[in-house]
Amino acid sequence: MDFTFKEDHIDFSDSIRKFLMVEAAPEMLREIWETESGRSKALREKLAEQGLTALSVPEEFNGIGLGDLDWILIHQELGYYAIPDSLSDTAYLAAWLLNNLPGDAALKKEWLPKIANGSARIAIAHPVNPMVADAGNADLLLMWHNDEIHAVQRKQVQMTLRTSIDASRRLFDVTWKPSDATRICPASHGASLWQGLLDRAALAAAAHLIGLAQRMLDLGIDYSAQRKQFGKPIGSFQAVKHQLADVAVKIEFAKPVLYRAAYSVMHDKSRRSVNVSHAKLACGEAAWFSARKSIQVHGAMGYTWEADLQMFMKRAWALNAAWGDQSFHKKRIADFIYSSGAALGPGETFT
Amino acid sequence: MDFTFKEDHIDFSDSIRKFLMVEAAPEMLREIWETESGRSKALREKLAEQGLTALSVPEEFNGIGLGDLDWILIHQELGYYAIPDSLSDTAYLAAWLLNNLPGDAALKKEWLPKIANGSARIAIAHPVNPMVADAGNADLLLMWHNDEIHAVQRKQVQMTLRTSIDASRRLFDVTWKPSDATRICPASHGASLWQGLLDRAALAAAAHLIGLAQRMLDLGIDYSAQRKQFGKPIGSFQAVKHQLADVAVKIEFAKPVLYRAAYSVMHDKSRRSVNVSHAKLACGEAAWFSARKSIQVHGAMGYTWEADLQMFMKRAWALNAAWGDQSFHKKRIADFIYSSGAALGPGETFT
Amino acid sequence: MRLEYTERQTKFRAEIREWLAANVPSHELKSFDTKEGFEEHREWERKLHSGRWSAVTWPTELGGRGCDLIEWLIFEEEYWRAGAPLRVNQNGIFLLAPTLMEYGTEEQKKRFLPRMAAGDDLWAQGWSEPGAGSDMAAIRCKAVRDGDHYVINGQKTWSTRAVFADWLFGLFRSDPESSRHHGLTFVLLPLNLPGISIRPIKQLNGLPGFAEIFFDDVRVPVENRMGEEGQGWNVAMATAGFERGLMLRSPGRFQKTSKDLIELYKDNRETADPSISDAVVKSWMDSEAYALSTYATASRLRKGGHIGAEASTNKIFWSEMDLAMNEAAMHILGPSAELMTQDGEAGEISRWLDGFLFSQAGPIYAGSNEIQRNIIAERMLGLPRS
Amino acid sequence: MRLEYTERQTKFRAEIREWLAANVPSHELKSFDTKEGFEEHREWERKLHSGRWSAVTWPTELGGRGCDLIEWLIFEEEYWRAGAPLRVNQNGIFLLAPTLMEYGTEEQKKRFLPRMAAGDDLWAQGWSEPGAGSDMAAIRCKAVRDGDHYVINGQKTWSTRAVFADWLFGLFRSDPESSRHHGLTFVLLPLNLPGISIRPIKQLNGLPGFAEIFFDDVRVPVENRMGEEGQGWNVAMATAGFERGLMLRSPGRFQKTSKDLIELYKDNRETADPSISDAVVKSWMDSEAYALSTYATASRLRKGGHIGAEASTNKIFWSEMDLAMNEAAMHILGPSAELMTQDGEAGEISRWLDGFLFSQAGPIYAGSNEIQRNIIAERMLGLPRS
Repeated sequence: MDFTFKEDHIDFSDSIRKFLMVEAAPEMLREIWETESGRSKALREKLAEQGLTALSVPEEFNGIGLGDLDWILIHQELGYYAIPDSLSDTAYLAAWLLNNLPGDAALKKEWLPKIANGSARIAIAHPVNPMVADAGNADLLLMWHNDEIHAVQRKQVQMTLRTSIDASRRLFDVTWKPSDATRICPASHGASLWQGLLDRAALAAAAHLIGLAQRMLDLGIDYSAQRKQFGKPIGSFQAVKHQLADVAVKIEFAKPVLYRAAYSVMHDKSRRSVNVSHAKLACGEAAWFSARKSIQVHGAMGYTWEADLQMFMKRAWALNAAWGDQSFHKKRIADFIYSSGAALGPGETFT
Repeated sequence: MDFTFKEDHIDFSDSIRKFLMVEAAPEMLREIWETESGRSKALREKLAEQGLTALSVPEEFNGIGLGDLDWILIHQELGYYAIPDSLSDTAYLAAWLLNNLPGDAALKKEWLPKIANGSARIAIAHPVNPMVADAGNADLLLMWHNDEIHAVQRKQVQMTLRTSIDASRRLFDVTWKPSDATRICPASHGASLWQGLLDRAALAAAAHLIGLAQRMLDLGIDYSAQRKQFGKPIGSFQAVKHQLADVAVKIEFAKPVLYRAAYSVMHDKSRRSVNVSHAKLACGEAAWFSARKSIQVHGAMGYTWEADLQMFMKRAWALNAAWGDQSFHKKRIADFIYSSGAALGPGETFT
Repeated sequence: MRLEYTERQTKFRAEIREWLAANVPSHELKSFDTKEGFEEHREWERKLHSGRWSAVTWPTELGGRGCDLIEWLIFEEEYWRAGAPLRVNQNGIFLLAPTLMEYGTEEQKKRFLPRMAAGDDLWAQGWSEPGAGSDMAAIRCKAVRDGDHYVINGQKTWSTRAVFADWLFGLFRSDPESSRHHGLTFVLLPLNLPGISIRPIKQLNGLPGFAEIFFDDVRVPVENRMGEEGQGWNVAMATAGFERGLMLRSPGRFQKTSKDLIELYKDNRETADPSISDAVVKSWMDSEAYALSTYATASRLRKGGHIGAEASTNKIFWSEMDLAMNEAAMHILGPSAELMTQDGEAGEISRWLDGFLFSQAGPIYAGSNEIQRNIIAERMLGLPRS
Repeated sequence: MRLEYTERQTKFRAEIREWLAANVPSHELKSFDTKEGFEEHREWERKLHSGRWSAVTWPTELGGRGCDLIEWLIFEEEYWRAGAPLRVNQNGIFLLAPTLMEYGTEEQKKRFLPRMAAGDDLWAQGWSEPGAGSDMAAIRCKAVRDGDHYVINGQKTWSTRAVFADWLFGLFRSDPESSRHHGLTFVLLPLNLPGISIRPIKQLNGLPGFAEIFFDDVRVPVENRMGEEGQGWNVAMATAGFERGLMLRSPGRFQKTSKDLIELYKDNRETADPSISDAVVKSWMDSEAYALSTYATASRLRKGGHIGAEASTNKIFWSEMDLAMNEAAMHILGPSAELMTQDGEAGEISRWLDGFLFSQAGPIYAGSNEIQRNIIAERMLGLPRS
């Protein structure tokens, strides 16, 4: 029993943090968001140089061949810096799905190397999300259809852009026609793959959310230490201190929940889905709470477009409902704890 | 449209407050609670002298003949001073039930004058309460039986004392045998009487609860103004101030809800029951919240038997679930707001 | 206590209901935080004025109907019930006008009030400054007397409506030696004076809901002063607690939101988390409580009572209720909740998102809820100052 | 990261589970806040000791098993799982012993630890004083050196277990000229010394859970001092954050409560407010989060890490979780929830009421949650001191 990350995990995520701190400063994000695609080729290339696009791709396809646990700290950093890129969808989710396709699918050989070198963007359509993120610039779309998996090119679908409160998100309504030619996996095998995908997507969203929660807390701390009222920094008032302390508590207790979920996914534990739902709820709650408290500490400034806080708040609000909203994940937990014979109570934490 | 109390209402409740302040100081309550019956003959006589036992009894039976709205401020004071007496059950609830019995029931003539002069104690058994309060010293018990009303003498029933956390409450399991001889009202007429009684009982409990909420707030204010820590009264710390301010807000917004409910009961408005449930929930929530915050402000002292706070907290916890707990009253409101054609929204407040 | 409307009140309700049914625009107006929307809303103010509904509590000779507070509440209930447009003139009619009626000269009343009622002058407020948000007494923007003018230099911020409004009212420091509440003067000025520059501030939804205003030797005639020189704080505060506290957020607004939330929940009952019902029930209870409390206060005021800490308890109550109701809606809408008004297809969904964004500002503006809690603790509960 | 138990850990779990199954009393012991219950619990401590389970983290030569923190967690999980009695010796084994092992002389360790493990000496704590609750540095109770004795005068309060305990440990002011953290000395003393009088304090449930202790020229030999004279604050604090912060409330306790709450809800699902399910789901999530966080901290400590603000975040988290779980149970039980343990018929219901009452103290004792929030804000988040 060891609940600590290996040093190389920590070193890698430290190096990514330092990289993102420079490459993804808020001013740069604003620039990228205002472009039509909302995505930056230059940033994507830099992410690839850092090895991030190759993380999940097996070595035989020029990747690094790492797994879910290796991603979790990285997703946190991507959240903390609100990176506007379909990196998680492409290099974590699509890579996993393609790699786990049954048989020696030609698709693997075609796309996994492109994922690894950063040249491909892949979007994923799942019924839990009403729209498809990043469909507009996807080179390939992996589509759910009655638990089958279909792969279509962008030119094979019609799409309409929708407008999210999070200006970094590019959401699309997608209409397409499933056919034998587009099917790459039958429902018999697809069902469990889609389950695995949904859990991984919710896990990644949870990690982004806890990164966002931490970022909004940090912004609140910075602001409250500088901003003065009644002659004192507002951070010296108990009301402000206690609100931010409560955020810190929520974050502290969401993190180990996230890490257990990542471990459960990596090792395909029987409680994988329940643990993922727990992580999504806990991290989403921390992010939602951090947003509320940070805007309160920021005062009117927090309500403006120009204060950086808004970028992180909006991302947090949007991600909280993506890949299964509160109702969805709460229900998965309720179904588990109320099931007869569920192993509950002391000593079952890692069952 | 006039949402203020008449001056004579206010004057009367002011005089009752002054009377109770002297007659029901916490030391006296502690003495009464430690007696076996938990009730004081002397206190009951003084309450009768103030006219409280006669309030609801019609003038023809030597009473004052007032109604629900006249009681509401009085119930609040009884709550504020945590009066250990079955006054509300006897002089408000039983008086109303007896007085509204169909026909020229002999029971009225027998009992209403005794209620008015304070010599009778009457207990009421209703299925919403698992036990019967004050059965042990009741001269008469009014019993629910499939919506019939039965009247029985104490010697006609078996009873066992149960132990409440609120040492001022005397709860009993009562077993008895309904018969034609004990029935004083058939179900056809009894059903609506029991509905009216339940609403009045919940209304009275709500008023007691808001009085308790105010008392616990006042105790918290007193304590925090006296008690020093780090060289300053703790009431000067923002954390303490803000907790108590939040209690004040809850109380402020529960009171008008209570008064609308009293008016609805008095005038038998169509939303009577919904408005009563609203009052019970709002006042119960204010009391529960006030207890939590006041104990927090009191620190370890609030956890002791000797600090007065405990007397009021325990009463609040008990009353919150009496005459319909949260689930019961929430359901009545949910059933109303989700019903098709419910008149909701602006302009329907007094419908 | 008599919780029934009089015949006169019922007739008044019927009258406004009928007028609104005939006149409320069938399409939703554009946001008044856009130039086009601002003018659409000005037209609506003119329409209201044409029916003598723009300022119902004002005396008839000023274009009002001399309504008392109960009638005002009825007006507001019907207004929200009809889904009529937001009031772009709220600053003027509900915040400035009561002060003008109490402190303004006869000449000032004649000059400003009729044009305000008619929608000809729309007003912005100039209270906050950088470094003087919740601590309003820290105002530094100067208005130095020079003959029969004040010369204004400095900066205001968070001025709502200022991007498109015609006039501004606010507090300025007329005595440079003074500090805190002393030496402030209440001044009214047109926003097109030379030396004024306005920098819009984009709010969360990307629209300029407020602005910074920079003053560079702006000359304002002395007759634009309200009250005595140096007495600005008293002028601003005298009515701050009074009807303003009541009129800032009328209960009809929240009862309408609660009603919509109940509908939304009913429409999504099959799929929504059943525990959200708790928040929906609470929305009904709280919006009713707010309405009841307002009626109680209005009744008390009509009998000569004064507003005390109600302004602070109200502020906390409605702002937290508004947050909770909109959050509940967001949770019911789930993954669709992120769609904005700018999304043509989003329809009703995006109105909830708008409401959610707007509700975020509630606990912050008009005196943050932390300040309100201090006020309640110290003035209402008598706790010692820190 | 490897979230699997080793074979050794699994065997250890099986061993304690087997022992508890054979030895946990089949009837519930009386509350240890009664004389009779106190002695029943002492007997249970002796029984635990007989199986070498009373102090599993201690070295074997002192009667322990040299368990690391992970094994300790496993022990606690099984202990709560088995519904074994509360530990009357918690003050000694979890609070005093770690300090004694670090600061005590060899002679002191030999003198106190074996008797503590055996249940022969049960310990009370003497930190708080009237006027020095959350502000512990305000201690005034004096221990003045007189030859080879300290002469103690003054008063302690809120001393848990002190009504029936054998020994007391606490901080006393040995330098009368000193203030705050300086000049304090850590002293151990038997509660039967001449000059000591003990006044029980009844807690919410009517039982004397703590006491005031009055010292009137109480003479304690110098060899009962732990650490140097005047260094008491450091002795008390050095280990305060460390394992203590972890051991005060083990996660098994809350996981057991959550499990019971889930059962309670399932048993009452037909009648209970459906929105209470939210609180039940949250109880599972939070008690799991607390367990996970404890495992993470234990793993880190085993690798040489230190406890930082975890002691404060833990305190807030478990105390609020405990309140919320017990409140949910009260709401499920509705009108039956008011029945006390003293009520013979109440059975399981009254245990929830006990838990509810006990949970009220959580946010208050061991440093109020307000103090913990200050600590988090200042030490963990770096906000300025007020």
